[in-house]
Amino acid sequence: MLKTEELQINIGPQHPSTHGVFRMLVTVDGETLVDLKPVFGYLHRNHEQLGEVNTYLQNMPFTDRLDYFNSMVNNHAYARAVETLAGVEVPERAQYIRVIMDELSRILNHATAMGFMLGDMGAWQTALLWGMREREKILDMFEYVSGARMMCNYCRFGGVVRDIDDWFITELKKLMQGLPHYFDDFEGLLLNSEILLARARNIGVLPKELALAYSVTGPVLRGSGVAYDIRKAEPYAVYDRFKFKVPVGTVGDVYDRFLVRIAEMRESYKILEQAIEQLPDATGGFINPKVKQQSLKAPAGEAYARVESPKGELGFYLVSDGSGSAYRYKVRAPSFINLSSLADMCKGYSIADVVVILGSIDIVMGEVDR
Amino acid sequence: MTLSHLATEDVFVVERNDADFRAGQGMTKGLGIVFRKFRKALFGKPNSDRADTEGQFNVQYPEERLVLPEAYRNMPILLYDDATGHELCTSCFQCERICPPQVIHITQAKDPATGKPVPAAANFVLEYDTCMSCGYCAEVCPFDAIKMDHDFELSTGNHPELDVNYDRLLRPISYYEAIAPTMWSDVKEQAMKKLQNNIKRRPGAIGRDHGQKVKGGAAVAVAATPVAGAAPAAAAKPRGPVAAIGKNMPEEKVAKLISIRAANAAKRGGGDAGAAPVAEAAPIVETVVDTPAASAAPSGPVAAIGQNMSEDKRAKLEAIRAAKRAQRGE
Amino acid sequence: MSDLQTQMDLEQQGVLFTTINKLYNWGRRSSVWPMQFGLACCAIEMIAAAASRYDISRFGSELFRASPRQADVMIVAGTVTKKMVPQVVRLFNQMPEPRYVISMGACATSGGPFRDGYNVVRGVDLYVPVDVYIPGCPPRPEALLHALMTLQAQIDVQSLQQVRWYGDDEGVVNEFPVPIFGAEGLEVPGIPGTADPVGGTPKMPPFVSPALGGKGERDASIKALEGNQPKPMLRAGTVTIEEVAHGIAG
Amino acid sequence: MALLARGELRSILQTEMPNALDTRWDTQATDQPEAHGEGQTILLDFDAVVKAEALVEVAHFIRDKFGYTLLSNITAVDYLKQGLIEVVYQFYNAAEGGPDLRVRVRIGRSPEECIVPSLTPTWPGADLQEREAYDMYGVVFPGHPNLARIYMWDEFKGFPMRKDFPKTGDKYTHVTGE
Repeated sequence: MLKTEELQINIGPQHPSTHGVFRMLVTVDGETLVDLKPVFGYLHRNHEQLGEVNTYLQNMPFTDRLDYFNSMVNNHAYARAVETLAGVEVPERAQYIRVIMDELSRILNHATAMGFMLGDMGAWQTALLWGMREREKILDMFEYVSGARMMCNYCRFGGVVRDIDDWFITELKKLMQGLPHYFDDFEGLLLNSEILLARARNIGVLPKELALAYSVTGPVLRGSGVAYDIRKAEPYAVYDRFKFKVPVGTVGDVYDRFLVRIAEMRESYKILEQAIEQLPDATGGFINPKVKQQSLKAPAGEAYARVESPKGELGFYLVSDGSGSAYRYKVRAPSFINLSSLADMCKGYSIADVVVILGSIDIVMGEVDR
Repeated sequence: MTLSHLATEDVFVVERNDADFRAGQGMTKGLGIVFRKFRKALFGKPNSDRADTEGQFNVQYPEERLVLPEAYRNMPILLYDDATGHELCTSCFQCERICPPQVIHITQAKDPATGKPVPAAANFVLEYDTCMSCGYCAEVCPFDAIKMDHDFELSTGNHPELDVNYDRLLRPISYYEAIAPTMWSDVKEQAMKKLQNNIKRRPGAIGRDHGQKVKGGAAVAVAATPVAGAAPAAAAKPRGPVAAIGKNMPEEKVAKLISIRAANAAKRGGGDAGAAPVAEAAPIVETVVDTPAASAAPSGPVAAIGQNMSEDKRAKLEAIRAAKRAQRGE
Repeated sequence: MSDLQTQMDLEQQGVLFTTINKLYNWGRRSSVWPMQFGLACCAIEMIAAAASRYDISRFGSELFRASPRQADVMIVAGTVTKKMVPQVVRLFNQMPEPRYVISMGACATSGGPFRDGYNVVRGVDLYVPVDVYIPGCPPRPEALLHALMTLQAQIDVQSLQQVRWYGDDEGVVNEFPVPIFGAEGLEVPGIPGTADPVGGTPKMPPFVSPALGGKGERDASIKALEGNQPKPMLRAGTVTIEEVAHGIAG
Repeated sequence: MALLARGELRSILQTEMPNALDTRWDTQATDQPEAHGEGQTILLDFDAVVKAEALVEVAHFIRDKFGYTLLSNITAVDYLKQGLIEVVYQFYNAAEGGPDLRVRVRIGRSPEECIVPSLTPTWPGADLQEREAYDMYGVVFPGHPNLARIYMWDEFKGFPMRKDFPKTGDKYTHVTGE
């Protein structure tokens, strides 16, 4: 047995594989990882404090910048929190539009997130570029309805800012013709690739009990075998009207999380199909006209609303003192809390696996540091 | 763990490939797919449709560009009436109040005789360098005076220049109508009605577009950017919000630069100007072929692009938009 | 200005220098390699600009280098926080000349929508000189390509005799001071007190852009940001709203 | 294993663990949150407020008895006027779904009083959120394995999310109009 010495290595904050400005202090023994300390705060931009100064409406575009892949989902979660607080009704059509946007975001997010993870693994660019291509197609449609590619600022209290029209539905149907081909190509490209199997199977295992203790949510929790999906556990919007399944893994390794995300994209596709089918006509309106958007004042109280964001449970906790802006505004960011399990997942594996495991958690620093 | 909130048929376990490693069959299959895609792209098949997952997806940006949807919002601009030169803004401070990053600063105009406030803005400063493009200002404006521009080619080396003042924010209504025809026609009637009411309450030249004043020789020339100044195509042309050439450069240097660029453009010949094949309007990669050297504005790698949209280009854009609308069955 | 004059005069006479200049500038402008350095939201649009639809490699900039030693341009894409700015400055210091900075998006340019927060730097140009600013939140990928063309245009008018990385080093700054974490905020060597306090405004003016002839000096014509406003000249009374809009430096 | 309705935990705790409840607000406790008018801070009392020293015990109680295994969210709220910091814990029943269960702790703002026992030994997922509450509000969690600043640097003094932290900028000072 060779005598070894522990070595401290710093990874980040400027590192191509840390998905933003994330920093890790890693202790290694040879190639094996002994300890990992995440360091945060390189993108801490006072989101919560600004949320306490902004009026409720002013804060909507700030939520876009949390998880900047899924601004539609962030808008939805925040609008739900304020609607709960102020007791606002949402027309059915708006609920359906929000669901369509959420599920498109989920496809977009998983496509790019898996592309980034495979890029870290060495499948440089191809998988990512295919994901980016689908993302661009979806972003075109977001841009058409909301006016911006990434920072959509689309939801309003009691609805959405602009109705979707025939063009959008036609393009959505066209997009959905192509999506199954993309899923097939993506799976065919890498699912059985020996390199992927070698680098993902039984790497970064997070057992079921540990996953619950770590409060992880989303595909990471489901990859560990806990079938907990907010769309089923506490249905919001109109999710109780759709038939879809919750994919779960068995081992809880990187491979399971990867498979769960691909399966989720296919389930999102099913929800989209049903949502287009069930979409009510425009008679009910797409926004509640009674709500005073600009001067909305919520009664004193507190509210917590959560949605199943592609990364996990995205929740907004609001305390109102009866004025036009929140007294306390807290974001329960999924990737922030999912990150707490990183150290445990990485221990015992080789240092090269760290970036892969990090990629499989799918973090966005805008949300982690807020 | 029993999950009582979920029916068993609502859960499924993903199928793992737990087979032992093989001799690269999986990888070969993946490579096969890559080569199939590569062959399609290599022979120039365009990715023509949102349903298409093969072929070239590229947009050759400066020459061809994506058609931006009407709702697209980049930076706010202010509108003035083409006919009278009157600005639509009445300095009601709605946008200044709603602006989430607080980048709008308005000064209200005062009647020089009585000193009372007039429904017009004396100045209007917008910090483009901080604007988050949320579009709230355009949303709340009761007079439809502030709208979101589509021009995104604003990069500059001069930071202070990004605090844009009234003169550089103003655009004629015809410009906005060109970039967002249906959105303008929705609000046109009420906006013009409100404008007529406001004009009645504005004495003299107050509330009149500064550019018009310059044309009439009444007021001191203010902040006509060098490039716009060099191309006196006047009111119908939107003034470039941010000049490509540094504002702080002395006049002669700017003139020289412009002449160099013009010479360069001439050297490149009519090739750029003549070749303007309109790309077939494919739903995904809808492209407008821009003709940099065609416009009267000084051309060059930076200056010519998009800032001073020429008449014919606007007409072309209009035609494509109309085709698109027809396609959508409106 | 004199360099432009000289260049034009020489060009007319067909002197060798201009030919070398052209070749030199052509070489540099056509392979501006960016550093793979994403901070926040804008970095995603930067990746989109590198992806197949916008394809930054058409401009010779597809090689995103992970190491600052191999990079020509630092695209500051995203919010620069007080905790991150020492790393940004250090990375910039490690880049070899000729080096450029593109400040992409509202956050990098001025702090953007987050500028009033306690942990956000009001513009990266307070710490490193910036060649090209792109407004927008986030700018479209095309806007980044446009900025790259703006940078190329800036390179085009450079003259071999005048560039800051050859010849005498008079007034040229190569190492920019790396801020230090303090109890109340960032301390910058050479600036007394807490230069950029947490929950306050920075007490130093920004660097002059190299595009306007800056050699690494701070803009003395802009008053140090004091008081309670991000741009005190806007409403402080001494400078009118007009003067700000016409360029503070004037 | 059952889902608890809003306010139910309070009555259960009154019978099962009477010493755990913080009774300082009993006189104000109603079904409706009490507001002191616009712009005033408010305290919401209709849910279980427990003493800081009993927090770990209560958390284990609801986990073992009612199956609230998922500690989802920890929020610190600064009530400047009342001189209090409230820490809200939100638990979920992972098996049965449904809404959250909130457990609150109210402590003083001074450094001697601002102490809550850590839940990190049982729920390692509380690690980062407790560090965040420490960094932003100065809540000290004894028993936390690594209670260091998370967002700000170590040298920094002060708790920026507290309501009395100085703030500058247009957002705080902007006065619209002339």
